[in-house]
Amino acid sequence: MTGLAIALAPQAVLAAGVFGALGLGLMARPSPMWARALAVLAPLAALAALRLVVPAYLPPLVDVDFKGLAWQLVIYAGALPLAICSSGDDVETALFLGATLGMGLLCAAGNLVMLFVGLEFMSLPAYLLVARAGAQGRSRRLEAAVKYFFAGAMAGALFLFGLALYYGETGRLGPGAGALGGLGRAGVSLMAAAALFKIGAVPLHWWLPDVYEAASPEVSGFLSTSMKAAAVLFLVRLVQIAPDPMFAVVLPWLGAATALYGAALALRQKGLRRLLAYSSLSHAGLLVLGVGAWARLGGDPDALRAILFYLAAYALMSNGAFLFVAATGVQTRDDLKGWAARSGGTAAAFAALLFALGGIPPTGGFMAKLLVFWQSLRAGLVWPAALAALASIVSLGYYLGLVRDMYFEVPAANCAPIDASARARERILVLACAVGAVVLGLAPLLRIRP
Amino acid sequence: MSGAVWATSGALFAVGLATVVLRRQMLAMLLGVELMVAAADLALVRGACRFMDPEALAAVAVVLAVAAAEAVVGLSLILRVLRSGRGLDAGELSELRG
Amino acid sequence: MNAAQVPWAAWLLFLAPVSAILIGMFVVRPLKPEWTHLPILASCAVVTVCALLLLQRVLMGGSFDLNFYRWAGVGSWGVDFGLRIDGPGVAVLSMVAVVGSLIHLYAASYMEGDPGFSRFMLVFHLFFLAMIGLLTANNYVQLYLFWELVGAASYLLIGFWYHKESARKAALKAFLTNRVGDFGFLLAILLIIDSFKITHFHLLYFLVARATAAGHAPQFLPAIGLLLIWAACAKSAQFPLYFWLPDAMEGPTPTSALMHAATMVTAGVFLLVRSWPLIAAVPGLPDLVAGIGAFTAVSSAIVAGTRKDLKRILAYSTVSHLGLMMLALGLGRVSVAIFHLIVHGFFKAALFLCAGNVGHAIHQPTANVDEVGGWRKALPWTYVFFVAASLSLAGIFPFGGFFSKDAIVDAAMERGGLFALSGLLISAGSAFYIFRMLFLTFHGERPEQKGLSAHPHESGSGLLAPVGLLALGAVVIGAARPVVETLVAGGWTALPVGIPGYAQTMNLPGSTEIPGVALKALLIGMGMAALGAAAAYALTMVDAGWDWRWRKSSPALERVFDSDFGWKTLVDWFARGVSSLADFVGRVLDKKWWDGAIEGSGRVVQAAGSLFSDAARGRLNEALWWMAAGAALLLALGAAR
Amino acid sequence: MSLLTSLWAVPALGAAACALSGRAARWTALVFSLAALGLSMAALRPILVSHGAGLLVEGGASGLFGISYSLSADGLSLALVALTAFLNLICAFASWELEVPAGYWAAFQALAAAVNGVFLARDLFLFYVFWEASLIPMFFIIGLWGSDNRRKAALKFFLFTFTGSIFMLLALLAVVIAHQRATGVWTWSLPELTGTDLGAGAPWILLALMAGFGVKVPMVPLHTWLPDAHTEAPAAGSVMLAGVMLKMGVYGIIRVALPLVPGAAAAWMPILALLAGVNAVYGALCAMAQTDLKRLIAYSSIAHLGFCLIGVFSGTAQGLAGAALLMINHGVTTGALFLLVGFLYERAHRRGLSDFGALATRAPRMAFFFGFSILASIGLPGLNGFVGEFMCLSGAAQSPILFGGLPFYALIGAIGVTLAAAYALPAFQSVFWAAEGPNSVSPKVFDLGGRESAILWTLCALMLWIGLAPQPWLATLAPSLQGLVR
Repeated sequence: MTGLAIALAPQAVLAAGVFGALGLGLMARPSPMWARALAVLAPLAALAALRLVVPAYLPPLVDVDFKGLAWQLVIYAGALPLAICSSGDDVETALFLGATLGMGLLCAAGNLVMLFVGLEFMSLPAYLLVARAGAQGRSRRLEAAVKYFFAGAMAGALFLFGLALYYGETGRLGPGAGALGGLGRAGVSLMAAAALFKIGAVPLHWWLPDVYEAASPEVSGFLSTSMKAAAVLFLVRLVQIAPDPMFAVVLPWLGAATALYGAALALRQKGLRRLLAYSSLSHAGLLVLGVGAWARLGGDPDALRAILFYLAAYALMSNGAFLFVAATGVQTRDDLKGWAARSGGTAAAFAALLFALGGIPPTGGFMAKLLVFWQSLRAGLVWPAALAALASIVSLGYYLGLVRDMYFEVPAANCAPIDASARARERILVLACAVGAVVLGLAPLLRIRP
Repeated sequence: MSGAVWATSGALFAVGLATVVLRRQMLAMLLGVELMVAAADLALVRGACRFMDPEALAAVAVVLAVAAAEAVVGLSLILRVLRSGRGLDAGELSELRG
Repeated sequence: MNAAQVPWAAWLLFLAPVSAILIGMFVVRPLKPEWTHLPILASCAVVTVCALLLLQRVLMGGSFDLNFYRWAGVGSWGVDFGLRIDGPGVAVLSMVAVVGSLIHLYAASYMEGDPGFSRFMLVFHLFFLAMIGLLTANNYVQLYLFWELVGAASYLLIGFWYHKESARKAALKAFLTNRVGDFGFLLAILLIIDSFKITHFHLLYFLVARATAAGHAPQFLPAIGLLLIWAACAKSAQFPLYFWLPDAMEGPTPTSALMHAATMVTAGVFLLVRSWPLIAAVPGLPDLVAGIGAFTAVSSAIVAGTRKDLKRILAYSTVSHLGLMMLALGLGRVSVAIFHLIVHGFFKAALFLCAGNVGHAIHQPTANVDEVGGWRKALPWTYVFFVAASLSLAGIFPFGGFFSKDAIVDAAMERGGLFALSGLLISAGSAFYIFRMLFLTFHGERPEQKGLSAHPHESGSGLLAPVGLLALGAVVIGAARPVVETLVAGGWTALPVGIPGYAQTMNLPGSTEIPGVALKALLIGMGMAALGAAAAYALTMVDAGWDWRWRKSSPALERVFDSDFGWKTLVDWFARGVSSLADFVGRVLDKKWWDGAIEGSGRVVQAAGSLFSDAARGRLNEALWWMAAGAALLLALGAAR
Repeated sequence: MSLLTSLWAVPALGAAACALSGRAARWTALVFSLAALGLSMAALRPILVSHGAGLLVEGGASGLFGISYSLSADGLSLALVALTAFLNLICAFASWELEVPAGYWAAFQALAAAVNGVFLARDLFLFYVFWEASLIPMFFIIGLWGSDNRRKAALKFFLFTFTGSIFMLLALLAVVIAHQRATGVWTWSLPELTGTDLGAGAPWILLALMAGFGVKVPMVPLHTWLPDAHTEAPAAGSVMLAGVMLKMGVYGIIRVALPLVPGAAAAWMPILALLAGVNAVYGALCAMAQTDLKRLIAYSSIAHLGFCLIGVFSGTAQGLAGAALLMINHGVTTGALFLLVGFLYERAHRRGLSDFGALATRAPRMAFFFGFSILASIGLPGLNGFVGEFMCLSGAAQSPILFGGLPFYALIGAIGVTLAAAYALPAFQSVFWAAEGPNSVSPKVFDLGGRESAILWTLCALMLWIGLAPQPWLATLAPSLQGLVR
């Protein structure tokens, strides 16, 4: 029992956090200060607990290895910005910690059932979080939550049916099933569909733009970083448990297609949040390409390190970008015109983040893209890499477009001056993310090991 | 005899899928999802019997619990939409587009 | 022979003009622009003295060729700059120095009061320096450097009165035509480097001589020869590329006199003299040079007879005489060509300055044949000098021109055939147009009788003195024949070369003796000249109206002469073709098609983006349908494997 | 901080200092530019003493994935670093009286830092990071302080170069991977990577590398960003863009592309040399068709770089030395021309050829400097333009790479030289000599001030010095190109 407690220490801490938040709800006048403290403390404690964890394989459900630990690190770090900016409502805190706990469980999943439990455990609170969190746009958030719910539920169902088919043929719920027949491979495909839905790969991506656009920016940040990391791990675990040559062939092309699709659509968007959503879609494509390369290289640890570095860099960039929207309340690209003249500090931070998202060298974004391209070329995926390169060129169209709007345009005549003190927390976080994104670019020289 | 179980669960899954995709009424769609999950459970139980594997049965139990939780969340969302006065028709929910 | 032993005169030859220009530009021009000509005239005097000293030194066998410093080179290969003072170089240098200094003197008073006076004098002297450099260069690259500098100076001087549209056009035409010629020159240098790996004149002579002696001349030698001839044709205004010279008369008269009569245009002939061993080594080329010379001389002599503007007549006359020099060179008479070059320098400069005085008399840059007439009394001195120079040009016995022209006609007669015929035609033609100009300007009806009001007055002494000296020179220069003969002969052979490994001398192709007065040639030449003069007298004095009547009766004929037998229209057509090609490439091909296509690709991606985003209508059922379709697709892919 | 690192670190610090120093930014920029020039001279001295033979190597601390922070410098790269420092100083003086925010000065310093980094990088990762980093300051220089449709030009500039260089990145990755497959070692250091056997992929890698560098040079099909970027950039921006950034492309070809894929390069050399010849003639023809003065000079840069490439692809020692010298010359000559057009634009806010007229009478000094620079640009012997072009063409003439048995590129190059006068002089005439048109802005133009004349005098003196005595310059540049001689 103690082995299990040690192995799942971070998850346990989060679970305590959830119960604490619910307990707060029972009090007569729950003060928001407590809820906010709990929201911040729980992930921090989980991060601290991570150091205690000793990798252990406790069949059949739990398998905590170095990969799982690293992923948990990225997920909990990605959750911090939402924790810091949480509105202090105890239900929201409970939902947020619940979702984070779900992701934690996913990282420790040993077999397919545990994967499914983790998947659902992180998704359900997320649907409600999308519906509830945020100040304005209630009806839009509700609509997004419903769409998110039904898509998620269908994906869950697909996963289950795939699991059933897989179990029907191999009789195993965990790894080690050997070569698969027709039925087993069909099952694996369905399960892969669920994973790709969660990441947001092209045919299964419809929910992503609406959810990211409607949800409050902090939540979108959380979804686009921690949730995406968990989804990628879900796919990685799936490939590990049920290795199938189909992954190595389909995933790279699917990833390149998603990257191109996301970039092409983001180019057209007028709304800033929807633009960031499609850009997140494009980055998801690159991640899928990375996983494809990893699968083709037969699970090479270097390739995995590339994917993890990408997720770490993306956590900083995407959170930073969405927090900028939260901090400044900018809705469309036209509001952004001449922003540098109105508030230099945030403009510079956002510009740095945009350069990072575009993958322009001195930033972490470039390093991440370089590693993914490196691994895909190593895996011989020349054409998917070229398509992904084309996608990042197209993506520059809107990243630089935003920088151009901010710096080269003249602010609209009737705009109100911006008071620098409003939403101080978000501003500081945006600056922190920007600095982090740039410093990560020098990772190889400063010997930062992902 | 075992082919029949496969056929029913496959049919059940297809019906569920059709309901979710074609029906515009949200409650029906929720029902469809539950049908798909039930079909998967059926197949799992059948597999468990064939392999005499208690772990699969435990899995079915877990799945049932999760499906229940899912239904709760789904219903609460649908009620919230209903109370906000937009009816049960999924077609109404198209404010977010592009 | 090292740098220390180089005579101080050679150093001063360059030092004086350079310091004069620097002083003039940085010291005198800011303080007192009107005095810019003082340091320059001083430098002219110094240069003349040095030139004559070097002449005297070379006459006594003191010619030398020395490399001073490595200009540019990598590893073993390199181009060195140095000095070559030898016979032909010093002969032409002396003429250039004397004629140039006199024209500088004339320019100082002619250009007085012109707002751009100091700019004119500075560029004028820069040209003078470039000409000196050209004549004393010891390798092709250095020659090319001064060759282009001379072209640039002529551009600035032709376009001196840049407010005149015609001057601007003429300057650009002159520079671009020279540039086309320099295209050939540059290509020739590149081929020389490719074949011989060196550009030094004397070493090249050795290599060519050895190669032709051994029978395996390098593959590109004919091409090099042709390209050098092409370059000479551009600079010395020969047939294909001569059309820029008549328009170059837009520049002030001193420019026309110095550059487009005496010195710059002879640079082409000088280049052929310098590369004569290379050209003579190729069998067909000397005849080609002679052919071009003869054809140009005859055709431009005819056209000169029909021009109305005084300076244009002299311009075509210059083209004709340059043709003569080419003819002499082509026939193998190198020293005769150089001698005629020197003689021509004197009498043509004198004629130009007289034309300048005539124009000055009526306060115009140049004069038209209809606006002048009967000014024998009004401009007595100009008339006397004009007559002396014209007689020298026409090749009448005692005057200088006769000796060089006679030698050429003699060589032509000796060669016989077409060359003989062209020799005769040129003698007659040149006499005709110069006497026609003489009679129309100084004899016949005065402008008042023709209903025009003109009251010419004789120019001041500042303008007349230089013309007088030049006219005197034109008359007596014939005596300098033996000096030129020894110079050219000596220069070719007895040349101690300062470069290790090539000490011995060698005799070079082409005869260097200038024949004395051959009676036969005397009679024929004088006869044709007399014939030409008589015809001129008949058509201008006896039948006064002839000059304008034939233009009225057959305008088509006049158009033929105006367009130089159609050649000018052909050139304009070519120029328009190149600029329209550039317009097409620049505007249509590059901007509209290619740039448009690239910017278009950006729009294509945006269109694709909007196509997809319109498809996303946000309805839930559609989304789920797509999800199911996606899952089915994955299923199919998975199963297919 | 060792010498080579300081060469790019000092301008980088300068950028930060200028950004923080608000109103006194121009003085900070001046101090840092002078420091950078001094440092580059100090670094160049040992190379000069040993006639260009030396090679300074620095750093080598290896980081992750085989990436190491290592710099190296020889005659060519230090000459280009010195050129960058010199032009940066000139730009500082030229834009002294402009009312511009501190960001302007910071951007120029950052640009100098990034460009120096490219010239000094020995590690391909470092090379690529500096290569792309140099885009950001120039993007802001064009976008913030350019003229009317600067936004499109800035975006087009960035996207064009980024497209080229991302395919270059894929090529570099392919080489690194091939090297690892052969030797089992991850390394990005250039000397170790040269000579890896790339097998069948070599032509594709060469194509991708040439795409990346070709956009920067620019080689003709990839050049359409240049006229827009030059026309819209501020005067000092165009000077730095033309003077230094175009040379990054050629430097990349000499230092990275040719050594990395020697086999494919040798096979494709005739085609590349032909493309270089097309560059020279195409640029000249387009220049003849322009009506905007700055656009004309931009196209003339394409023609000049065409000669440079003819020299590089000739594979002979003279050609390569000529190409290196032409890079320096082009920086000086085109820098002077862009400064003059910038001064004209400051006075009259117009760049059209027909907008001016008869400026020779109103601004004689400007006419003199413009005439002098135009003559140097069209390659009048005695000035610096001719030396570079002559060496490149003589290299091409002696080149073993023949096209149907003939040194064909020498012919194309000579045509290019001839066409140069056909676009440059008509432009000079229509601005300075032609009569003023009806809506000409000549009255607004007043002659050059003392500061401006001083800058242009130094540039003209440099042009004359290199024109008459180029040998010391060639001696420093030639040895560092020995590797490419065939």
